[in-house]
Amino acid sequence: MTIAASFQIEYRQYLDPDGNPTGKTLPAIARDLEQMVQIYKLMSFTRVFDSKAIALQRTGKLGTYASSLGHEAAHAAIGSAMRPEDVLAPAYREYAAQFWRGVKPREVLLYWGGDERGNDFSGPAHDFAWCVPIATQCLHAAGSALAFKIRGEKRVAVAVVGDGGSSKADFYSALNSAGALELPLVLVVVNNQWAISVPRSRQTGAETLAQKGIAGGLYCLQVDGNDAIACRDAMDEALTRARDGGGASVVEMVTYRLHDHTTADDARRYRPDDEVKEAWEREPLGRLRAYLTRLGVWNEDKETALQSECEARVAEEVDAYLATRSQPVEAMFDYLYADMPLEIAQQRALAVAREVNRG
Amino acid sequence: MTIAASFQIEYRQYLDPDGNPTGKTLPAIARDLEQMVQIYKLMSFTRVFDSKAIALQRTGKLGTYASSLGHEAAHAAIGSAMRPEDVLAPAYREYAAQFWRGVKPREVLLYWGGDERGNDFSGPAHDFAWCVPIATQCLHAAGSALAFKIRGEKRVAVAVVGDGGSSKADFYSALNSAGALELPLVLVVVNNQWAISVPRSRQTGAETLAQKGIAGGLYCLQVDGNDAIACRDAMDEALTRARDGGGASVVEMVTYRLHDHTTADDARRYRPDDEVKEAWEREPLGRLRAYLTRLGVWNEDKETALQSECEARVAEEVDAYLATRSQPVEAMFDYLYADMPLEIAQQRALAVAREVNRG
Amino acid sequence: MAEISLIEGITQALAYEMRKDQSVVVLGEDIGVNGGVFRATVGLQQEFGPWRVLDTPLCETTIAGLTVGMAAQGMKPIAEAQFEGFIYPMLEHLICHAARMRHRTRGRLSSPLVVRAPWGGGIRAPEHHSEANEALFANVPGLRIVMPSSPARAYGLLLAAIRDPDPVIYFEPKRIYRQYKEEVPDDGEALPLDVCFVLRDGTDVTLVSWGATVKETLEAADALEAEGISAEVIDLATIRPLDFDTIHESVTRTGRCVIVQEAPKNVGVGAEIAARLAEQALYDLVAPVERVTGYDTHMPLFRLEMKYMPSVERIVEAAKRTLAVS
Amino acid sequence: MAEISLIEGITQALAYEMRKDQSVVVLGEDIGVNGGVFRATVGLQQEFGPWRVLDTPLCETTIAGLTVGMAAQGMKPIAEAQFEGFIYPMLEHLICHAARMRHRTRGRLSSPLVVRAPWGGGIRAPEHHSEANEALFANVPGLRIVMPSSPARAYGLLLAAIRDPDPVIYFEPKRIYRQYKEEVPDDGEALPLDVCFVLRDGTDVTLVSWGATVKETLEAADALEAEGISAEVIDLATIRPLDFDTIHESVTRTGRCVIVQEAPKNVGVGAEIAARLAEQALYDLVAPVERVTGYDTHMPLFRLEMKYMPSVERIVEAAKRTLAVS
Ligand SMILES: Cc1ncc(C[n+]2csc(CCOP(=O)(O)OP(=O)(O)O)c2C)c(N)n1
Ligand SMILES: Cc1ncc(C[n+]2csc(CCOP(=O)(O)OP(=O)(O)O)c2C)c(N)n1
Ligand SMILES: [Mg+2]
Ligand SMILES: [Mg+2]
Repeated sequence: MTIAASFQIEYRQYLDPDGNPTGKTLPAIARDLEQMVQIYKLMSFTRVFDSKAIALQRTGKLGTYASSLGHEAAHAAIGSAMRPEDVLAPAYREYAAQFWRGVKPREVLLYWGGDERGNDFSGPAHDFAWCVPIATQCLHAAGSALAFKIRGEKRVAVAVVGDGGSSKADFYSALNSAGALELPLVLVVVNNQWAISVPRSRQTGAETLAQKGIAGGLYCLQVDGNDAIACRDAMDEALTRARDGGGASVVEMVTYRLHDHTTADDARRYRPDDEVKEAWEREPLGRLRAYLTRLGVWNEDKETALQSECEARVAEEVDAYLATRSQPVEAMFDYLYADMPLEIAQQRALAVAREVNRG
Repeated sequence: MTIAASFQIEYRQYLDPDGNPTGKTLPAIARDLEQMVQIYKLMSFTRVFDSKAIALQRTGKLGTYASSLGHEAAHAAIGSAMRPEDVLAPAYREYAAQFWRGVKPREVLLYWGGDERGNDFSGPAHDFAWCVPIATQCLHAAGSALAFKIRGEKRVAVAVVGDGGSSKADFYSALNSAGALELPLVLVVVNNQWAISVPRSRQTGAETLAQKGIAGGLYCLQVDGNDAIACRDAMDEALTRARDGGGASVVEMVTYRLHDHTTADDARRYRPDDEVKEAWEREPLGRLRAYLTRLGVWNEDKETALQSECEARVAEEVDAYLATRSQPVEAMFDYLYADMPLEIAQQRALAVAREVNRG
Repeated sequence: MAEISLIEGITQALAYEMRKDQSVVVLGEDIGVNGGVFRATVGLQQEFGPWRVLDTPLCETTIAGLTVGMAAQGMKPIAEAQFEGFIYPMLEHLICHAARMRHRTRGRLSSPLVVRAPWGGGIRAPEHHSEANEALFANVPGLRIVMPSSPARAYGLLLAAIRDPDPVIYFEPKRIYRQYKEEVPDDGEALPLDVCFVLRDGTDVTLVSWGATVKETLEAADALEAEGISAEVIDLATIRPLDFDTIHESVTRTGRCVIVQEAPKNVGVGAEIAARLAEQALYDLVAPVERVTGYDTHMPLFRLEMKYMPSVERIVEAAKRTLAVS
Repeated sequence: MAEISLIEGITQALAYEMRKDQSVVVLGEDIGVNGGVFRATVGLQQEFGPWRVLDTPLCETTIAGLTVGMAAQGMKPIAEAQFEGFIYPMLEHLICHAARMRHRTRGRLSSPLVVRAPWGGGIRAPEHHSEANEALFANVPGLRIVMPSSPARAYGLLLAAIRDPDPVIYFEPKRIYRQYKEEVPDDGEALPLDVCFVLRDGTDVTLVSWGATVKETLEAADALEAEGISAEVIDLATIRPLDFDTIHESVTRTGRCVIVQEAPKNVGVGAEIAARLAEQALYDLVAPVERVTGYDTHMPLFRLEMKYMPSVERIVEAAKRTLAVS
């Protein structure tokens, strides 16, 4: 039998669910304890923010909200590994990655609170907005990577997509073009096992989502998405590879969506409680905390202090959000075109007049 | 290093360019000499038809035409391996496959001659029409396979797509869903190295096109697309697998487009003559003829007889085509809906009246 | 007989036809165990099993392509686009194939399929969940486009859509999914796909709408009546083919027409109605035609969405403008 | 100065702007070494290299998505859809992203891109190579839609489209790519994207068209003149935003309007023009508005295609019908 090509997909994990190293060697980043503590703090903050956002929605103060519960390691790794000049093309729940890059929690709330200004956020001005049409962000990242390549910039574009999103044509289109054009791109598949009510097993017959990259000749890697060290290590590797002209990667981070899909969803309809309970045993925060505690850089006092600090900062952000007045009616028109066409100006005037009349 | 998954892509070839077996064993089909002669005759007929169609276009008697020169082994293998009840979803140049299934050459001419009736062809009534929007036929085949699965029918759907087409979202969507739903589907990628002017190397970073199937957990196989035996053997395997509930396959047939993309194209603009000359040395007809001659079932007399028979049959088909009168103007309207809406009936009446007035 | 809402009318029609016709299958995202994000397919998978109520991978191109393929092989697939804002990847298959299959093959193959899509704004949903994009399909030959505005019409028009041998895009005005309930006998009676419904007779002005704004249009008619103005209200219901005769006949009597459309104005469906009036009813028109529509900008995120849409007030004003002319 | 054809006007504009502005890149299928299947990009790859004139993998979703991504990062990409019939997989990116990027981010990001697409029938091409589908985009806020009908307008409007900071869909009437040549100075002068062009003054009837049928419309005006009828001819040129004022002003004088459109009639761009006349010019209209359009069926394969399209004869008849009324 003649073999035309062969492939292997590596699975990477450094910490077991109890925070113990699974092997003898750890990557350098695991020993950068300052950085790891930063990552842990970000993860903790995000979780506090998340539960507050859900509470706001439940009390009618926020629209539909997509929780990031359980994804904190994956998202923090993505954010912390990237450089400011890199471009992030998020889906809609990668808050930890965005917070690291400078997006304010109040901006996240503003967006889910029904106000476009949430997308005019304080993160890098070149980062993409939240992207609701599933997986389309993958091609925007690829296009950004193409721009970097044409201009000779040493920047990398990163797109984050879900297990469900990895079925969508755009994901495949992105990996196909990234391979063909050798783009500085990282496609991160955050596989949280569910796409609303559809389980991972229903999305594809492939054993791993990482192997989809083989279709485009990309570098492929699967990691434990609840292991912040493995996630970060994979990101470091994929980013360096891309930055140094080594091409694009698909990194699959295997984690679990611990909350409903969004606040508009009720996951009890379609998934067993047992599965969720079991998944809680692999969740990322406790694992990293155990690791840091064992190394002596974390303890209960620090934890208590961190929790109150997070609560306070979240409260401040929520206040700022709640204090933000809605945009006036003309905001519908003002950013439609750089140069407003006459007929839009006329409709704008009418809409404004209607508001005035209404008093 | 933990390995999550590993894969190999087999390359299959039985005959070398001179028609000599490349290994010790040949598949059973290679010994079914009656069948192999049939296949050879079909390939020869198709080549005669092809050059006549090009001539018709050059003399203004046909519209743009897509030649199948060089693809005969691949196409004949596809057609001869399928059962009548299977469904073929072709692209636009798989004439040999269609001829085997009953489509008449005059119908091919009618289609490229600008008449819809070409698609109401004599092949199996369930076969799909020629498909111009690249790769969309892959999903129609997948949908057919899904229908078979739901109805519990032991039928297989086959889509044929090009190397260029294997970049299109629809190809990936088809393999993704075929894997997820375990569909009785065969996706044949006829890799003829060119998509109009864009070379295979520009379409993807993947080493083989077969490996794209890994993305969906499909069975993948690459064969010499100029070796009729390898093509047929691969089709037999993939069809049996699908029919027996073993799921979908991607079969890449590596061949070469010996003519321009279509008669509207001029390949000299973008590809070197040398490459074409070299490709002629691997072309499929001579190879199979040499094999059959060596086994004593073919000779020069038979060849001469075959050639005149093909010429005569093609001439008959061309005459029938040229004798076909155009459809009347109302043909534009008559198949738009099963139940013609009033406003369409009104426009139809107007169009007919205009013709009558014109005399 | 229990009273049901518009969305229950949809569920009832799906179940009815699936019981009657084995070839009817439903496919889409989250329509199985979950019963659809709006609960339109609730209970169907339990009754008809996972292969007739099929959760697909997350890809609208896939859903559309599979649907076309199944339909060509004799099934009657009903695909769900989870929201109208996610229908775009379906367009190549719907326009190039569904709409052309019969025409292309002179009737050898066809596309007896339905695409259902929750449609329009007003439920405080996130971005891309509130579009009114029916105009996208309206210039495409070979399609039928339908939008119900009551439980009974939801039931009867969906049955007709499923039974129709050609492709039908069936938009569901999600804002009024649960607006009110009415008795809808589950008798399998379809409604015609080529007529408008006159919801209210009137003599002074003709109001035409479709989908969710039929609600505001009827309210406007009430408000006008309170001021002594008699408005006729027509629900377009089938957008393509357009039953212009019913509208024309009404305008012959009223001499005035206000078209109410949630979608942006420019080259919307309302433009076609106004255009036909300009072509065929010029001498019947006493006053300029009025279009009350969404603005020619994007449906804003939800804080401003109600300011985007045609309001009762705007409809009443427009109607009065037509009456100020004599 | 050499005379150039419409398609050469396009090539000239591309080359001009690529020389001037490093951020302009061209991408699509077969546009590199091959210079495009219609030769619109001929010579560009030689001059600007393979990364500024980029052959993409064969996938329109990819082309559109890459284009949106590049544009957001400060490039000015010009994507080619090889034929208008292959533009559908681009729609999700164009409608959900290109058209909304600025609006969504309050101007932080934008979409200064152009999609060029050869458009329309009449060249005896295979299936899907002859569509007139401009209406598909016309209801979408945030886009500009342009269609030239002469070499000079092809050049000037394409320059404007490239320079415009927002997304522009630029349709190229392929039937008249090489209809005639004229002198077009390569001076980098753009034409405005918000006005119609009055190609011929007249007093009796206003004829409005865009794209390839501007040819038949002008011929019809000649034929009418021979019968003593003075027709004003307006080339819409920019389909969105629509310069209705120019049309309105003309109809104020002529009282009659014939709209000539290659696309199917129902909810086409012509419907919007007729609708605005019904709204804003009712009292100026002496005769019913006429639309001379493609039929509401698919462009047939080429044997019948010329019977599908608006002919000079049909335009003349329609104009005369408007004049039969007084
Ligand atoms: C094109 C498109 N189709 C459907 C939806 C509706 N939708 C929103 S999220 C979602 C599931 C996404 O699952 P996954 O990609 O796994 O990401 P996750 O939400 O689990 O992070 C769906 C179907 C959408 N937003 N866009
Ligand atoms: C969606 C779409 N985009 C573009 C085209 C124009 N086109 C026709 S054939 C072709 C190249 C196809 O190449 P490949 O898939 O390798 O098939 P081959 O013609 O080589 O058999 C292109 C770009 C098309 N028909 N459909
Ligand atoms: Mg998921
Ligand atoms: Mg090819």
